[in-house]
Amino acid sequence: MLLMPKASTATEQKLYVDNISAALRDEMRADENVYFMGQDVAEFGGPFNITTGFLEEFGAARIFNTPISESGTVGIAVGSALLGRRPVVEMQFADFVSCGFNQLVNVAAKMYYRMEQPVPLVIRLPAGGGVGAGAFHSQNNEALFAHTPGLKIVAPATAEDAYLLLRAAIRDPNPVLYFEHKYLYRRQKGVTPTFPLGDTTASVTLEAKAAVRRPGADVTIVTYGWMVHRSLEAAETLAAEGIDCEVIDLRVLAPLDTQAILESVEKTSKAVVVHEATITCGIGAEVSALIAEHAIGYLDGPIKRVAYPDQPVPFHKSLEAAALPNPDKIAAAVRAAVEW
Amino acid sequence: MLLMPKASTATEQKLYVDNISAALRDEMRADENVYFMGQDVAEFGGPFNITTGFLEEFGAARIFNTPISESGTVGIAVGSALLGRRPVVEMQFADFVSCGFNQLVNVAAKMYYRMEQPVPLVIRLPAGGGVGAGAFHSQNNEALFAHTPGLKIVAPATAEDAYLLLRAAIRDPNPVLYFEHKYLYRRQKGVTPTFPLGDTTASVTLEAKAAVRRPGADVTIVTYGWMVHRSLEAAETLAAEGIDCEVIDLRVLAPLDTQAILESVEKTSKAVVVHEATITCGIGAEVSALIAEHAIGYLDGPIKRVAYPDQPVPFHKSLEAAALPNPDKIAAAVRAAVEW
Amino acid sequence: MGKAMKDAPQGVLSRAAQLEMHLFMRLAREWDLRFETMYLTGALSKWYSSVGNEGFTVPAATAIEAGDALLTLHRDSGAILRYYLDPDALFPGLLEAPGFPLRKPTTADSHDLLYRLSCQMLGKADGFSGGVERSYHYGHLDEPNGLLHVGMISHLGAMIPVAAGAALGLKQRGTDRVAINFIGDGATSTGDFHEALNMAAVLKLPFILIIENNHYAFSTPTSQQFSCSHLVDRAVGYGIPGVRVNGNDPEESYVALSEAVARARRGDGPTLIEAVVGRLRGHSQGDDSFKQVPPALVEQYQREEPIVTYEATLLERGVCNQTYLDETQARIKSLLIETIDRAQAAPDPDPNHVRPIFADGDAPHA
Amino acid sequence: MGKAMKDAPQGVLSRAAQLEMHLFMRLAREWDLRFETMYLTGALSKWYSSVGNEGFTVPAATAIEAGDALLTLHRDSGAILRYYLDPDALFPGLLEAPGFPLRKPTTADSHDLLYRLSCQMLGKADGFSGGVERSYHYGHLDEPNGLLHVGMISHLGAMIPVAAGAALGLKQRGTDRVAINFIGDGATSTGDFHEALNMAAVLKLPFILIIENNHYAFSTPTSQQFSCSHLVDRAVGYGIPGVRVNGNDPEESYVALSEAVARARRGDGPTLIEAVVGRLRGHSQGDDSFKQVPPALVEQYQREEPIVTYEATLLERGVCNQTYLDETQARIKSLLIETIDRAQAAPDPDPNHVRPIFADGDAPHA
Ligand SMILES: Cc1ncc(C[n+]2csc(CCOP(=O)(O)OP(=O)(O)O)c2C)c(N)n1
Ligand SMILES: Cc1ncc(C[n+]2csc(CCOP(=O)(O)OP(=O)(O)O)c2C)c(N)n1
Ligand SMILES: [Mg+2]
Ligand SMILES: [Mg+2]
Repeated sequence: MLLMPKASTATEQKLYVDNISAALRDEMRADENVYFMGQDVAEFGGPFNITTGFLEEFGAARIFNTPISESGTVGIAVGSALLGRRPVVEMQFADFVSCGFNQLVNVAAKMYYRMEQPVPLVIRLPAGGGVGAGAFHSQNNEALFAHTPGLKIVAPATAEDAYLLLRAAIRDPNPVLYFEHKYLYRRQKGVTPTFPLGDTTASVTLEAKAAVRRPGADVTIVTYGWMVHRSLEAAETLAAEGIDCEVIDLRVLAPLDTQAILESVEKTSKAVVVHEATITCGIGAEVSALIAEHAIGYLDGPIKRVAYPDQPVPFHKSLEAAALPNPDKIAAAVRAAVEW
Repeated sequence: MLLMPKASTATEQKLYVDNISAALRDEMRADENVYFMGQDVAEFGGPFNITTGFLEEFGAARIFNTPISESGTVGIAVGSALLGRRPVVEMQFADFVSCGFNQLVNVAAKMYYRMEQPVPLVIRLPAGGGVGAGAFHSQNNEALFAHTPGLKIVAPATAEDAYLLLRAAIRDPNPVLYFEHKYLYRRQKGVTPTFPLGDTTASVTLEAKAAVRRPGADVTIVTYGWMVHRSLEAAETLAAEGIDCEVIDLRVLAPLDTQAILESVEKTSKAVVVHEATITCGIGAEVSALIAEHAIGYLDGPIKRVAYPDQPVPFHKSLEAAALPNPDKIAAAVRAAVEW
Repeated sequence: MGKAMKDAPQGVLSRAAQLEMHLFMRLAREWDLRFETMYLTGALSKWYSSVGNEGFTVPAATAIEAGDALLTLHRDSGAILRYYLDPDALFPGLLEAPGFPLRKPTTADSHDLLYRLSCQMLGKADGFSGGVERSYHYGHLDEPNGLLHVGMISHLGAMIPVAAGAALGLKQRGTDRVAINFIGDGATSTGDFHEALNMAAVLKLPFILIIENNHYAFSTPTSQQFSCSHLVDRAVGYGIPGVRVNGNDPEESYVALSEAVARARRGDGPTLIEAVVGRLRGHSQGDDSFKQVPPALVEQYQREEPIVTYEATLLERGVCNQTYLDETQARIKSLLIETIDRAQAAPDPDPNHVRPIFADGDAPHA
Repeated sequence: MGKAMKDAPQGVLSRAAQLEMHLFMRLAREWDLRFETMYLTGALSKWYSSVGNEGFTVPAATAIEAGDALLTLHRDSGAILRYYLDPDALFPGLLEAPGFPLRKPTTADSHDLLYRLSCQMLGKADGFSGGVERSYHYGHLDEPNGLLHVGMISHLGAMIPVAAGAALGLKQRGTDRVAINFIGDGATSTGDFHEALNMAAVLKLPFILIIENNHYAFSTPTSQQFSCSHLVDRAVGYGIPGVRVNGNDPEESYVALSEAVARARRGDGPTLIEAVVGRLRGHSQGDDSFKQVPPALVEQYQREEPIVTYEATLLERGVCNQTYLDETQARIKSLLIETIDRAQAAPDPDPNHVRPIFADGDAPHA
């Protein structure tokens, strides 16, 4: 299934965060096997108010609070998914998923290979920095999961994708990690797309399908999440300098849309990879390696990476701002790639 | 400090696994702050007999069994390390470290950055496949940690390095993950090196310093662990075909010895990266990305990767053998890189 | 053949129930001894023994029925065989009457299951995991036949939340089905033990956790694992009932299990059961860990072991005679030899076939 | 100034001890209220309040001394201030006599510590973490002055094994020093709580874990967190003493803590303490979670809160008069305003300075 939004009749612009709520609500309405659990999600509606009103609509059997037990919660999700339930689990912050790590990488991820039994579950992970929240509430830990076969990973950059990717993730028969970016919650707006398959319970799976957010001829920027927007900003600056960037939003980080990446690089001959996560062994390393293996003949210049330096996220806003990738750093990398 | 062995007067060939014991024993003798804990390590000596006799020599205060509590154990190691103790923790298999993941990536790794307080601790991780042990006793999960700033990672390929790297790891003021390969335990032999700093308690830190295991002019193979030996085998085959491989053993996987990698590629213009871990977002992706960013001007051909496919390790030996990287696959990749 | 004797039974079970219980205990024992022999003769590279656990694993699986979920570890062949198999199909005429007439059995073909299970032990293509997983590390979910079996995950403790999740799934379906899960004393020290039991209690899940306390985790005695007097002492910390049973006594175990299952079916939440048994083998066959068990303890464990003691009880009670016991053992042995021999001759997995990692067949890596 | 009155004290503490205890409770309260005001006026972006915890945090830090390790969470300013500071240095002449003459105080400069702590709250360069970490997420190890303080790790529960590890480190040194650690009721559901307490019990570590049970974790009431009657019920599962105290009563808390510390110093292992207190603020200042607390409960919590009740007790006992209380509060306020104002004017961290991630300065990435 292709995940591009169908022409939607909706015109109302909704926030990224509200489209997360909407997707979850629509999926819970469409399929009664879907249930939702996490810390403080029921009466309180979660720290970002994503499930406000859900308890009233769906009742305590479909949405409930968990104790602070990330591992227990993921394990319970796996067990119920084996019986055909479709759990969606909220991590209060993406940072805390490390406490449920084993259940994801050793239990959920390997189950289908070991047992040929689907484990349809979704973990929602409010991730990312830029919000002055320090080392334990700002992490972008998606690459930790990309190295583990058996997990799918999505990371919406736009309000439309926040909706589409969550619905597709819930219908996917595999464990899917849905990385939602806190910085984008109230900064991105878009329509609520019409979900391609409507409100049926027909199964639909995620297929890696990167989106070209800006077509361009001179250089390919491969990115995802918040950095899509910072890359687009950099592309505007560069356009004024006569450098025409193609900006690719990966959307699905595992499995990667290798074809989309290679096609663009074959066209532009230049590649810059951008992400907010720390650089070493990040998704960017994989993208870079794919290009270096499969498109080297087209490549004319270094594959630059712009990413967070290898350090925890500092609390003070000025320290964090200095460390974060930004349009200036991206533009500088693009210039270096082009001028090579 | 350079980690190459000093000319040793020893001539007796010892097994890789015995050099692990020897390093641990020598370090416990040299520094009484060093203590050792893990499951079944005391009376029993561990499943690989690495600490047989230690209880008698060092007593129950220096070596003791833990309950099956990987997270608790790593956390306790961190707390005592903050007070200047030098804990060495044995994971019974590297696979189980996922249960102590949060304590490593969020507690140990970030402590120095957050508190400027050293956390000198070592985790020993019996890793790797080839021994018919299936999905939960064969993992090569080093890359999970390489993406987390603040952790050092070493992976000895030779019996000499098994000794040297463990002693250096114990003296390092940072958390170090020591990946020892089960397949090499009784298959690799070498002398027990003279430790450069002798039996003093002077601190000595690990410095990334890759070793050239085979100098060559035509193509660079970057690898580590078991695959060093399979790469050397491939190099022999290729030599007969007139292809002269340089084989680089990384030894320290974090932080990487970028210089050694780049220098070799600048000489050979061809690169193949080999590891046993699954391919996506592995250490090989990072090596590849480093070359593609910093040595592209010297590169003449694709950077090939030979690694485990993205799947868990199957139990049956024939299934596992089919999935493992081997000299044939490595040689084929080298030929493809050279013939490009 | 030597029919069982006719007197009225003593003990809590009917005569027929005692004989059915015994049949599966003996079946489990012979199953194990067969693979042990194969290990000793080099036909098998590794073996984890269930010998000594039959006294509670068989009753536990007897206390549940088709549609309930079973989650096992590495010493629970007794529960698996009991859960899967129909005694009349395998041993026609052996049991005079159904021992548990109200119990709804699973309905898959017993001969086929026993063959596939044998293949699974041997890593063969016809095993439940197709050779991808070792011995008890597999799952077999066949809902139409009432089979909901999830085998072990190596990471100790990790099974427990998964089992609690199965219980949640059953509860959410609106049935009165339950999930039972076995774990060793060793796994009680894991964080997952705590998180799962606590959540199961808060969510009032139909879940029974059975700790098989055999006094050792690998080489480590329980004195180095925990400081509470008994592991059931932990139940109070979760606000759930904790019951300690003599795991060598199948009838005591059955009563405790049945009560826990009934409680779970009523919607009253989980129960923690500690089954205390002896350690009769090393951690895995042939490793040195058994040397950590003092000889006096080994002797005691052997004296108390469930098969010998239950057979003595049955004889003493006059439930059956020695001839019946001998013939039962002989019939079991010949069935197992035949089935396992067939499995040994079965094809190995095809090394060129790669199992997908995603349920929708998505390719992991280009 | 209004000197405290002279009559013989009631209660378990000497008159001087009661006044010293009160001084730190009031100091902690004013500290909090000052930052709360700054939050309300927009001078601070976030604030986690310790208001209501002074009744056990101050006694807990009073029960330990220089060289003992303190591991705090986000509501333990009372313990930090008490552990760090010398009352006579900050408020010369206020206390007539030392309240705890046998207690060995830490020896770093109190004015400097208070200033750096203020900077830490505000993310300034002079804070203990140099702006790298938020408020209580820092550590301050200054062994020569007897300070072994590790501040919070966000991941709830993760502190507990680290604290047990500090206790192990102290034990391995051969001293009789102890480690105390605070955690919320919420963290009792984490695997680390279980693994750490169990290991601390088995290893007989000099470790005291204090659960601050304020009935809520963020928005979630304890009824949705666990099903046992009281959290101390878990102690029996670890084979260690569990003591439940009224956390609003500093004297009851002090007695329990002192006994636990003495036990730990004797080598008799850990103690679990549950301090029951009210919830007087939302999870973080200004979030909506406080709405989950029913108004009747809020009223009850306010009635029972430790400062008001202890001051009433002191007056009732005649330990001091209202004038003393007023003047004490005034002196504290002016010291805090002066110090925190100075911190606010202090320089921000230099964005061009990057802290190393490795203790030996190894560069992480080329
Ligand atoms: C998380 C984890 N850590 C370590 C191991 C290694 N290991 C396998 S079995 C075992 C001992 C298990 O003891 P117990 O739970 O008592 O079961 P028993 O074998 O006695 O039945 C250990 C330590 C593991 N499987 N999982
Ligand atoms: C492992 C983990 N999961 C989730 C969170 C998010 N979180 C922060 S504080 C909190 C509630 C803590 O409640 P409690 O322990 O009772 O402390 P209190 O704030 O009531 O003092 C939660 C869920 C966290 N910090 N760590
Ligand atoms: Mg055991
Ligand atoms: Mg609380």
